[in-house]
Amino acid sequence: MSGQIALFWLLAVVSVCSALLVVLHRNPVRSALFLVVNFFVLALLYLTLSAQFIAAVQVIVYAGAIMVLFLFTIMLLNLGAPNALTDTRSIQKPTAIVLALAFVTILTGTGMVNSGMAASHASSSTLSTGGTVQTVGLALFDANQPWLFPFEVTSVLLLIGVVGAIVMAKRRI
Amino acid sequence: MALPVPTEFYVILGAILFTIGVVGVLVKRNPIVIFMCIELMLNAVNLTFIALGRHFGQVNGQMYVIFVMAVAAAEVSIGLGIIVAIFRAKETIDVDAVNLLRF
Amino acid sequence: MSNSLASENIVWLIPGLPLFGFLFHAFVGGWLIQRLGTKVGRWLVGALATLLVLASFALSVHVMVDLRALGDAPRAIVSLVPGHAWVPWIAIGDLKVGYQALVDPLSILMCLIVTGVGGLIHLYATGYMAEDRDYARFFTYFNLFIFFMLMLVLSESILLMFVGWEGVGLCSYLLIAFWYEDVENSKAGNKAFIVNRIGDVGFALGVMTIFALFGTLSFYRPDGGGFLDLAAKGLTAHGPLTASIATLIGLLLFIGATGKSAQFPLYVWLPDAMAGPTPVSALIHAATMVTAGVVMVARVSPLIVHSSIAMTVIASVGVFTALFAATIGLTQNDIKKVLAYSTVSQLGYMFLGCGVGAFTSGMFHVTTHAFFKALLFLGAGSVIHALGGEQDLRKMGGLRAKLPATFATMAVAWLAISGIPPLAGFWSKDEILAKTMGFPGIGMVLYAVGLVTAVLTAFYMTRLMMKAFFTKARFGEHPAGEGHGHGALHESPPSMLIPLVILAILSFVGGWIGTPWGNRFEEFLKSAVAHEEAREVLPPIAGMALGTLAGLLGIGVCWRLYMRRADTGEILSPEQRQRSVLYRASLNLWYVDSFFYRVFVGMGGRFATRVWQWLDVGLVDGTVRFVAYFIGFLSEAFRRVQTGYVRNYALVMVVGTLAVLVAILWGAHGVGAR
Amino acid sequence: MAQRDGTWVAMIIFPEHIGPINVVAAVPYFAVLCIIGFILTIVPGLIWIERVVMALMQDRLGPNRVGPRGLLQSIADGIKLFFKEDVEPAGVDRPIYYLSPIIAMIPALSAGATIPFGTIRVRLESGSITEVPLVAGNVNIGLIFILAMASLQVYGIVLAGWSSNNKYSLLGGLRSSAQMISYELAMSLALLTGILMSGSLNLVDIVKQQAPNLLHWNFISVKYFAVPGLAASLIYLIAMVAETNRAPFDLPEAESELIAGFHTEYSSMKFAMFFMGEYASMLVASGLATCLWFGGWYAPFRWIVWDWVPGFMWFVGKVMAIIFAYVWLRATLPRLRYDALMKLGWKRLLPAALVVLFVVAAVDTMQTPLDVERRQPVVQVHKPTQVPMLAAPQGVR
Repeated sequence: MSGQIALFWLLAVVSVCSALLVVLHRNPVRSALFLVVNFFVLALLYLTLSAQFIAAVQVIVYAGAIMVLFLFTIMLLNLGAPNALTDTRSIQKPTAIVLALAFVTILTGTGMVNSGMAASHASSSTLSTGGTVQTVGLALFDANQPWLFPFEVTSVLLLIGVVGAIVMAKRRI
Repeated sequence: MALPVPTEFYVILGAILFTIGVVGVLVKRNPIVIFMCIELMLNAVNLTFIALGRHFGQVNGQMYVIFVMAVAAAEVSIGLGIIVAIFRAKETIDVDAVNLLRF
Repeated sequence: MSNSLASENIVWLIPGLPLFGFLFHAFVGGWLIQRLGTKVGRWLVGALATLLVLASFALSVHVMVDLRALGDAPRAIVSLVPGHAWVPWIAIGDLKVGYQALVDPLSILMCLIVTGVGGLIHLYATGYMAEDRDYARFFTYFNLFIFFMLMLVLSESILLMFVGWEGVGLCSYLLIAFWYEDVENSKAGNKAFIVNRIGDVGFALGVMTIFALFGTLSFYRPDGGGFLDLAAKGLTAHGPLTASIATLIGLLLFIGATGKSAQFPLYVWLPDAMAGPTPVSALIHAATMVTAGVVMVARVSPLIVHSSIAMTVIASVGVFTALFAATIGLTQNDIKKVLAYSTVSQLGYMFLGCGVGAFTSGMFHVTTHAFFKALLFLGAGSVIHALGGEQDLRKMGGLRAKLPATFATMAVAWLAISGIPPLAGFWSKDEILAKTMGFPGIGMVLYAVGLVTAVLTAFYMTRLMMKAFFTKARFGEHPAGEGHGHGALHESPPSMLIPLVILAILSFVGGWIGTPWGNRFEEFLKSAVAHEEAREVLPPIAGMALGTLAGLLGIGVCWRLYMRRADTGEILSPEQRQRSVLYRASLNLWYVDSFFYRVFVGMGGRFATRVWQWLDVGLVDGTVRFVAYFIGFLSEAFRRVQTGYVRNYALVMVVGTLAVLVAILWGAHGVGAR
Repeated sequence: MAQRDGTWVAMIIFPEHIGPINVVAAVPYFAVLCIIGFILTIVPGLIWIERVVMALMQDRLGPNRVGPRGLLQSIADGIKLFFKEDVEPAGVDRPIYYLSPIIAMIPALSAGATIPFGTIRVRLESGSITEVPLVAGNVNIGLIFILAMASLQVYGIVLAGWSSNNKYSLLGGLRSSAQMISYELAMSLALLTGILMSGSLNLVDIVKQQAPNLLHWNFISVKYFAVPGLAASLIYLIAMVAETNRAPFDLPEAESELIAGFHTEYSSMKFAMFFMGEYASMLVASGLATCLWFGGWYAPFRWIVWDWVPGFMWFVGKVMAIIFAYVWLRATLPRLRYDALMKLGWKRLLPAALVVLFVVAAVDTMQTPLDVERRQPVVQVHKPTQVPMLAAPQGVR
C-alpha cells in the first residue's frame, strides 16, 4: 500500500465520520463544525486529485463563506441549544434509513461504478499542469468551449441571490 | 497503473457521502441542518466530478464544480434568508411546523 | 486596392469626441452647472459641446486631405477601437461585424457636413438655449446625436449603419420631445418614433436579405468580399446578381429611407417634429438626419443600379413627394411648418437625383441643402427668438428693419433655395434636373414635375419672406413671451449670428464646387457611388436658363401678389379661402394625416379590438379556461398527496431517484445481455 | 547574473551542498522555522513597541518599570499569563471553548507559509548561481491560499464568542463574523486588482515583477498610471485593518460596550493565544501587503549606500512600517459605530474596489495587443484535442 493510498484512506475515514456526525449530532453548531471539517478534508482530497484551484476555492467558498453564514444564522436565531427539534417517532426515520441503504448498495455494489471506466484508463496518462488557476481559467474563458456563457449567467444568478437574500431577510426595504 | 489511487475509491466515497446527506435531509427537522446535508450532497457530487474529470484527463469536471459552488452560494444566501424570514414569522423553524401549503 | 490611410489612427476620434461629450454632459454636465453656477457652468458645457464637434470637424478635414492623397478611388477601412485592428461586435457563425469605419469620399463628405454644420448649430444653440432649464440635457442629446450620425455615415457594415440609424432616430425622438411637459411635444416625438419604425422594418428586412444573399454585411472589404464589391461585379454569394434580387433589396432599403428621410407616404412625422427646439429642427430635421436615407441609398447605389424598377420607384416617389410637399408648403402659417414641408420637398429632389442615377448630384443637393436649410431654420429660430416664441407667420411682418442681420442672411438662403444663380441651391438643383432629363422612359415627365416644383418652391419661400420681413408689421411692440424675449424686439446675440453669417457665405458660394464647367464635387465623390454618364438632352445652358426662369417666375408672381396686399399680408380674403377647395385641401395637408388617422388608428383599432375579442378572449382564453377547469377537476382527486411536510416530498424524491437508478441499471444489463 | 539587488547572500554564496544538506531543498524548512519563530518571538516586542509608541503619541509615560524603558514588561506579562489559573466559566461548550483559541491562531500562522521574505543565492553543482526565494511553500496558488486561510480566521472568534455562554461574547462573535465577511469582499477585490497588475498568483512571481525600482511597485505602478494601484492598496490596507479586528475596527472586542467581546471569558494562556493570533494575523497581513503592493524584499531603487542591505531586512522593515501604521491608527482614530463600519465596507470600499478593478482591467486590455482579426479558434493554438488535459499525481509513474 503506497503512501497515497494510505492518505486516501485516512481522509476518507475522516470525511465519512465527520459526515455521519453532521447528521447524528443533535447540536446544530456541532453539526456545522463537523461539516467544516468534512469540507476541509474534501479540499485535501481535491488536492490529492491535483485540483489545487478547486481545493482553495472549496476552502474559501464553503468553509470561509457558506459555513460562516450557517453559523451566523444559527447564532442569530439562537438555535444552538442541544436537543432542540429532535425527531419524534414516525415511520419517516426507518423508511429513510432503509432507502439510504438501498441507495448506497445500488450506487456502490452493482458494478455501475466500474462500467465504462476501464475503457479509458489510457487517456489519464496524458499529464499536464493539473487543475491550476491557469488551466481552469483558460478552459473557463475559452470561447470555443461551452463554459463561458454559463459562467456569465452565473453572475446573474449570484446577483439574484444577493437581491433575493435582501428581500427575504430585511423587514422593511 | 497510472493513477495511484483508483478512481473507483473516490466515486464510492462520493456515493457514501451523498447517501449520508440524503439520510440527513430525510430525518432531520431543523431546516438549517437539512441545508447542511444538502451542501454535503453537493460536495459529494463535486468530489465525483473531480475524480472522474481526473480519470478522463479532462478539466470539465472542475468546471462543473465551479458552477456547483456558485449555485450553492446563491442557494445558501437565499435559503438562509428564507429561514430567517420564517423564524421571524413563526418563532420556530421546525420544518414540520411550516405546512400551510397542503390539501 | 487602397494603400493605408495616413491618418487611420485618428479616425476613431471623429465619433469618439462627441461620444466623450455625451458621456461628459450626461454624467458631469448637470452637476457642473449646479456646482459652478448657471453662468459659468453653462458657458463651460456649451463651449465644450461645441468645441468637441468642431474638433471632430477639424479631424475630418485632416482625414479628407489624407484621403485625397490615396489617389483616384480612395477607400480605407480602419478600426474604430484604438490600438486594435479588428474588434468584434457580433461574431456568430458567418456573421462577423466589427467596430470598423469605412473612410471614403462619401463618408468623409458626410462627416464634414455633420460636424461642420453641426458645430455651427451647436454654437447657435449655446445662444438659443441659454435660458433653458435643461441646458446640459440638451447638449447631452445633441452630442449623442452627432456621435450616432457619424457612426451612421462612417460604418463599415450595414448593420453598424443600422445602429447609427436607430441611434439618430432615438436622439430625434428625445429632442423632438425635449420639452416633454407639453403633451403635444411628447406626441410629436412618439409619432416620429412610430412612423420611423415602419420604415425600419423595411431596412431591417433589407439587411437580412443582404446577409442571406451575400453572406456578409460589410459594404467593402479589403479582399473584395463586401456585398457592394460583389454587387459591382454583378455577383451575389450564390450566383449572379439578378434584377429581381436588386429590386427586392433596393425597395426594402428604400422603405427604410422613406421613413428616415420623410418621403411619401411616411413623411407625416417630419412636420410634427418641428415641436422640438429650433436648433434641433435645423440640425436633425433639415441638415443631417433626414438626409440619412439619401446617404444610405447613395451608399448602396452599386447594388441598386442593377434594378431599373427600384430606380424608377425611387425617382417617382421622390419627385411626387417634392411636388406634393411643395403644394402643402404654399399655405402653411407656421414658419417652421413651411420650412418642414420645404425640407420634405427638397428631400424629394435628392431622391429624384438618386433615382435617375445621379447619385453625386443627389449628394450635392444634400450638401447645399444642409447649408441653406440649416440657415433658414436658424434664421427662423432667430425670428422666433426675437418675437418671444411666436411662430405664426400671420403675426409677423416688417421684420426687415428690426432684424437686419437675420434678414440679410435669410435672404441669401431664400434665393439659394429658390434656385437663383449663382447661389448654392441653383447649381445642385439644376444638376439634378439636367440629369433627370436624360433618364430613359419617363425622364421628361419627371423633369416637368421637377420644374413645376421649382416654381412652387420659389413661390412659397417668397411667401414666407414676404410675410415675415416685408409686409406691414402685425405684432405688438412688446410681444408677450416667457423665457425667450427680453421685452423689446432685439437682434439675436453674436453666438447666434456668427453661424448665420458663416452659413450664409456657404449658401452663397457653396455651389461653386459643382458647376457644369468644372464639377470638382462629382470628381471627388464619384468613386464612392455608382456612376453613370448621363445622356444629355438639352445643352446645359438651356437647362440652367429654364431653372432660373422657374425660380424667377415663382418669386416674381409671389412678390407682385404680396406687394399689392402689403398692409394685411394675405393674398386671399377669408371668403375666397372658404370657397377655394384647393386652398383648404392644401391647408389641411391634402387630408393625408386625417386619412392615416382614420384608417390606421381608427379602423386598425376597431379591427384589433375585434380580433382581440374573438381570438384572444374567445379562443385562447376559452381554451385556457377549459384546461384550468379540467385540471382542477383532476386535482380534486390527487391533492391528497400534498401533505405539507417537506420531508415527505423529499422521501418521495428519493424513491423516484431509486426507481430511475434501478431502471438505468436494468436497462444497462439488458443492453449488455443482448 | 547582474547583482541587481543587495541580498545578504551576495556576500556569502552558498554552495548547493553543505555536507549532506541540499540547500535548495532545505530552504522551505528553513523558511517555516523562520516564519513561525519570527512570529512567535516578535510578539512581545511588538506589544512593547505598540505601548511605547502609543504612549509617545498620547503624551504619556508608557511602560517604564520592568527593565530599561519597560523593555521586559511584555515578557513579564507573558510569564504572568502563563502561570495564571485556568478559569472555566459555567455552562460553556467545553470542546469548542478550548479549541477556539487554537483555531484563532493556526490559520494566521499557516497563511505565512506562502509569503516570501527574501532570496538567497546558491551556487549549483554546475557552477551557475541561482537565486532561491525564501518561502515555505512556493506554490502557484499562493495568494488564494492566503485568502482561504484568512477566511478561516473568523472561526476562532465566532466559536469563542458562542461557546463562552455569555451574551457579550456572543455579540462580539456575531459582529466579527459579519465584519470579517463584509471586509473580505473589499479585500479580495483589492487583492484581485493586485493579481491583475502582476499577472500571477504566486507571491514570488508577484514580488519579482516589481523588481526594477519604486515605480514598478504595484502601489504606484506607472504601468497603470499610479492611481489605481494607490487606490487598491489603500483599500487593501483599510480592509486589512478590519480583517484583523484592529482599531478603529475593533468592534468584536469593543470594551465600552461588550466588556471584552469574544474573549471576555478567556484568561491565562487561552487569552494569550488569542493575542498571539491577532498579532500573527497582523504580521501576515502586513507581509502580504508588502509582497503585493510594496515590492517585497526589494529596495526602492539601487543605491550604493544601501546596496549591502540584505533583502529580508527590507522586507522586515516594510512590515514593521505597516505595523507602525497599525499602531498609529489605533492611537489616532476613535472606534467606528457599527452601522458606519458596515456602510464603509459595503457602500464605500466595495464599490470603490470594483471601480478600481474595472479600471485596471480596462487599462490592461488597452495595453494587451488583442488583434483578433479573423481570429482562429484558440484551442487549435495550443492543443489538438478538444479539452486541456490535466494531471494525475506524479507518484507512481
